Amino acid sequence: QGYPNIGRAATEKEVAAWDIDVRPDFKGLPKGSGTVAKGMQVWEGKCAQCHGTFGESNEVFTPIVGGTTKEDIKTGRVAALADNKQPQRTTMMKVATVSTLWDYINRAMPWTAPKTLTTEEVYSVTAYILNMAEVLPDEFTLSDKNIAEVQKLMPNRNGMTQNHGMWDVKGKPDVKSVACMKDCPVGEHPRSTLPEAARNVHGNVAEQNRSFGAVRGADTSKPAPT
Amino acid sequence: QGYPNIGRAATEKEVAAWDIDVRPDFKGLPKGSGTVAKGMQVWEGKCAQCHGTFGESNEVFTPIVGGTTKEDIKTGRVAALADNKQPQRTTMMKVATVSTLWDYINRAMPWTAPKTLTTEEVYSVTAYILNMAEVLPDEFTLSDKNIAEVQKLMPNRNGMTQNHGMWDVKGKPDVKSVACMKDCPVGEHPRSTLPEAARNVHGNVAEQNRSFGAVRGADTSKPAPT
Amino acid sequence: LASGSALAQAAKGTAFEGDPNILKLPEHATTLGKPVATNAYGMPSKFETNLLRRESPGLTRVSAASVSFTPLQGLFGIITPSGLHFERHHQGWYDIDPATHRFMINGLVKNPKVYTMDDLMRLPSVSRMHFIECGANTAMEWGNVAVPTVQYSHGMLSCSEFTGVPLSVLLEDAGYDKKNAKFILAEGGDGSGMTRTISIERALDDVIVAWGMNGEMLRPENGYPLRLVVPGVQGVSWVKWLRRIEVGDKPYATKDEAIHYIDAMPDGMYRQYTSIQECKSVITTPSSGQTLLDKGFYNITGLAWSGRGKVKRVDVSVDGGRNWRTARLETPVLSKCLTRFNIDWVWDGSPVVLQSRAIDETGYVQPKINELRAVRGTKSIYHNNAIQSWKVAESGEVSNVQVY
Amino acid sequence: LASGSALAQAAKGTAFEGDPNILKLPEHATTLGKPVATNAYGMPSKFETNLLRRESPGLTRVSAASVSFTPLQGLFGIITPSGLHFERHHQGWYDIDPATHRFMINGLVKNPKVYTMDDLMRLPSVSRMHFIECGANTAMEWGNVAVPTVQYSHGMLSCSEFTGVPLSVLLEDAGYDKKNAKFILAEGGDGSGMTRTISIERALDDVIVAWGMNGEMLRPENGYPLRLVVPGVQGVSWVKWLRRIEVGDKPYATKDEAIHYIDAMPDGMYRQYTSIQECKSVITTPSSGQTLLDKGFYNITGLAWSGRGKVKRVDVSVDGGRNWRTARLETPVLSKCLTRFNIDWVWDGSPVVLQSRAIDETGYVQPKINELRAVRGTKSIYHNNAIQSWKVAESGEVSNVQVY
Ligand code: HEC
Ligand code: HEC
Ligand SMILES: [Ca+2]
Ligand SMILES: [Ca+2]
Ligand SMILES: [Ca+2]
Ligand SMILES: [Ca+2]
Ligand SMILES: [Ca+2]
Ligand SMILES: [Ca+2]
Ligand SMILES: [Co+2]
Ligand SMILES: [Co+2]
Repeated sequence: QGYPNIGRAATEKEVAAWDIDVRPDFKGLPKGSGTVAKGMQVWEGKCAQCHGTFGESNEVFTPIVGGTTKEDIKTGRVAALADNKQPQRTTMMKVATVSTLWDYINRAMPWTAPKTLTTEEVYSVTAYILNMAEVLPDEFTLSDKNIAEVQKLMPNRNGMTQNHGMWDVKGKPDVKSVACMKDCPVGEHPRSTLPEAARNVHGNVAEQNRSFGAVRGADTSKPAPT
Repeated sequence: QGYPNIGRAATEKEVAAWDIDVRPDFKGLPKGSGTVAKGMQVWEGKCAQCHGTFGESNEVFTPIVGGTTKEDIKTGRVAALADNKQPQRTTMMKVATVSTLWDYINRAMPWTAPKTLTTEEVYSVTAYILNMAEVLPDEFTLSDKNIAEVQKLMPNRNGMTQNHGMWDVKGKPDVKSVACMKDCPVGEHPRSTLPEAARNVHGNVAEQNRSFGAVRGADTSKPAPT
Repeated sequence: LASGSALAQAAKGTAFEGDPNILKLPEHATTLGKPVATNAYGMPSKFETNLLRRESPGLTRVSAASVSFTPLQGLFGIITPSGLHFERHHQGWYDIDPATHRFMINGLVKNPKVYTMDDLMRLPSVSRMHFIECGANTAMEWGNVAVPTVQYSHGMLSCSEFTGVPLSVLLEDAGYDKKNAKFILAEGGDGSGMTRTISIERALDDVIVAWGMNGEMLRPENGYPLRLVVPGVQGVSWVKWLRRIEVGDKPYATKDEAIHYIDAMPDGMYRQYTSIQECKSVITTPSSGQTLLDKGFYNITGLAWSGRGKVKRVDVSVDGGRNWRTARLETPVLSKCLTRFNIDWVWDGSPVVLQSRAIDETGYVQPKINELRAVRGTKSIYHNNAIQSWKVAESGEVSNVQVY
Repeated sequence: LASGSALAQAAKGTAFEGDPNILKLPEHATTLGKPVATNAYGMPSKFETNLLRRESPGLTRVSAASVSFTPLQGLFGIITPSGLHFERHHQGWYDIDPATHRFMINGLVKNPKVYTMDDLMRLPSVSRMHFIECGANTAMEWGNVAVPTVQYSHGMLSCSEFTGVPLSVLLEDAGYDKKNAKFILAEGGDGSGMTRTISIERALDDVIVAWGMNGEMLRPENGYPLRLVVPGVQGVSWVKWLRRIEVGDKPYATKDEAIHYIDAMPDGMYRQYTSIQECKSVITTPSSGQTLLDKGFYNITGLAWSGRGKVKRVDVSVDGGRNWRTARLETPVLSKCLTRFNIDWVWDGSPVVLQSRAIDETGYVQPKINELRAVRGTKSIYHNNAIQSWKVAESGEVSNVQVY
């Protein structure tokens, strides 16, 4: 053996305790089920205080539900992502894979007590989120048996592409610039400048630079000198 | 000019305030003088508490005076440096250049109030140190006029060599080893090992290593395991 | 202003005899200072307290799922002081006891294994310098100018020397399935159990299971005692408090690669698994929020980097992109590591716009923001590697602008 | 012992079901951690408090003219965390206000000049990684073995990325006398007014007037706000709290080059101006005072460096110098900089002696202690760059020995 006396075999129980990930093809998904009704209980008891009763809150994080339509469920593309008519991009607008929700809720939610939900609670509350998003009916029971069917209803299931050059270190960049050195074409005036309101919103920049050296921090508690 | 608006001319007064170094050829030595008698006053008032009445103390630093002979003053080589019969190597045994003493006392002594001595005090106390070392007689007045003569009496004035390869980055090394790779000749047993008394004298080494990782710190509060 | 240039100072008085800071010796020249080991673990000078990592108000809703930015405006060279390394946590940070920390490999391996920190730190280790940049660095600037300083525009960027065992060594040790392994999943031990998919090619190339950062152990905020180092790839993949690697044959589409860290395209599609941080640079001094006190000579300095390898060249413009000169690169120039550039400049007091543009060893040229937008639109959020413009006003004050 | 290897752990119980640290999820996996910027300037983990810089009792009489040593036994890579950089002060240290600090050039120059920190930091700057080693490092081992750990035997050694203006730029700016300039004197602003002679060749080569260290300003203990960086030359020449450079035509024979930092030869002569730190290496793990918990695989790791350029090769012996294998060198390998080496080793549980031997690009081979003594005797104090031997006992405890 290459490295004598280093490490040991993991036991089955150990792997079971930590190997909790669930893939888009549902590898890793534990058997079980949960109803929308039970999901509502879980949501209102353990989730709503942060995410809002309808998953709409942006107090603690961006909204989970909203912005998807019946039409999206058919096409598998959330139209609002192209027309930008929604003020925010909710979780349900973006997420393409139901496994992602299941896996994440199971591993990380509720935020202050992650990994404390039962398998049934995770099934239930996932179902409830999809119910709030009008993907699943009120009477639905989500289970390892039917989750692949539910995947086919995800509003943005066709909204992901892996066709780009940023996965492989040798991938082909999409933006190709040229290093002009002399008399390069440039607009005469800045196209955008720092809004006056943003000047001091991070605190006084004078206190975020040394009081000696090549430069000083600008006193942003006052307007920019003219 | 290369770097517009950077730095400015130093004024004469500024250079005078900071350019205090004194070289072996006495460039930089201010005019002035001081007697052995005055030097004794300075020594006993400002130096003896750390260095001892006769410059012999090793409470705060190694002794300043001791280990030189009349014969050394003649040869300019301190014999004890070769025969190693002195328990310690005092300042006077090592120092070859009287400028070194003058410069250092002037810039750095007394330790807790450096650069506070007058020029006369520096001349005097330098003379007194040389007097304690039996280089100068009791009645001597050391001055910028006669210091070059005093240099000729320094016990170790011929004790320095600059004939070595460690000044120049391209200098020739004095020790030349060869990188043997296989079956190299080596003594069978360690020629020296850590004395038991040294084991715990830096504190318990267990507390000076991490309590995890590839190794642990040895508990040196107990004898080495056998 | 307290000090200013020596020239300005001298000009103050007529018949200038000299600077009192020279003529009158300072206290530290005439007294005894403090002993060694006064601070057994040392800290910066008390005059350095303006350089701190800071949050951007309004960026996120809660500080335990947020970012603190590195104060690039005051840093030198390429090494980020560990105390100022940017932070990005999704469920807060912990100071984990290394004696209890475990690392597991499972999935498509012959021998699923568990390692303690003792085990890992006995394995063959490497030390390498790499930058880490959050995929969302400079996100706030995809549309218009939004933030006042380079700390907030580019400060999700740090660079350290990392030490650990190559992941390839561990994958070999566990006997990974050479035929079927296509991806790995890296998983954190924190509440978020941060999970990211990485290609097996990356995993076997230069990924490190690291415990060391800048000579000492990782800082708690950066994943103590164990994190993944994925050179060239966005920071979210550098899973902190690393507890597990799973070898698999399909990607995992975890929350932070299926809902976030996906790049919104103008047609409404999202690009998923956009990992590589493309070539980018920024001038750190002078930069927005700083003020030049005087005309005359300045050293323009900044950082350049590429997730695809080494920086080959950095050009700097002091006229808003019309004309460019090539800057000096400090050594070492390392792959997937920050490179510091410097270039001379004499400011004549007129308003100017400063820009830097990096080119990496693949020949890729850092684009202008309009070139990026032409392909990716304005909603992308992630991977804004556009040329940054800083405008120097006549007053000497520098501000954030977009010029192209 | 708290943790131990996973293997040892599993062996403990029969019918081992698993490690409770895995089976029972730890608190940090099931709760919310701390927010970002909890520490706006971060510190090491609370589990890292054993790694501190420490004095060696009895080395000096007073702590303000003493040394604190870097804990090399626990460090990784080549960058020394600035908080653990070794200290050597002759008259204590101060935290000097940079607004009041001045730098002067005088002597054989056309224009004696004064610069503020503002001035200096506007000049063309460079960033470079270099080691600094005290000329007295390993001094206590010239005769017999004396100290219990590598912290005390080799810990007057650190390595950082330094940023500043090349001294050559300043010498040109002041118009130094190209015909007569042979030496410079560097002078500190502290009580000791530390002064050292440097050749004009070194001064014009790679010496830096530095303010930056590892990305931030120098730490107060290391000369904040300004120190000289003299690559390859012993630490005492890297004058801290630098206030002045004088250009001259003769050496200065200052106290720390005429009474100390002179090398005692067997014939009673002293070698003066022995500046260059010759090629040296040391194994940092496993090293004296450490204990191996178990047989099996280990990564032997250590540091190599040379004041004359790059490290070319490091060999390691696990049989007290009889047979040697060549170690892997981590990148970057830089001139006058630490180089980290690593090599595989399987310990069979029998007593062995570990050694490392570095060779630099000039072909110079790090000598054995008896080879050094054959030329320089046993009183030299300075510049002990001998091969270091660590004995691993059957108990696993490692101790400091001399073997040749
Ligand atoms: C104490 C506040 C809190 C509670 C309670 C809470 N969450 Fe969250 N939730 C958050 C925060 C904050 C995030 C974002 C975490 C991050 O940045 O990675 C989040 C993220 C999520 C996400 C991912 C959203 C996205 O777009 O990334 C889902 C889904 C979610 N929560 C579901 C739930 C469910 C289901 C529950 C209850 C079982 C729950 N949350 C309870 C605060 C909370
Ligand atoms: C408070 C203690 C103290 C006082 C008072 C003091 N010294 Fe010192 N002296 C020291 C210490 C400590 C050193 C070593 C400093 C160092 O490590 O660089 C030293 C070094 C010296 C040296 C150099 C010795 C050598 O071998 O390097 C000379 C010469 C000297 N002192 C002379 C004097 C004179 C003359 C005075 C009085 C005018 C004086 N000292 C007052 C503590 C003191
Ligand atoms: Ca073991
Ligand atoms: Ca799995
Ligand atoms: Ca000026
Ligand atoms: Ca002079
Ligand atoms: Ca967030
Ligand atoms: Ca001393
Ligand atoms: Co990120
Ligand atoms: Co020293």
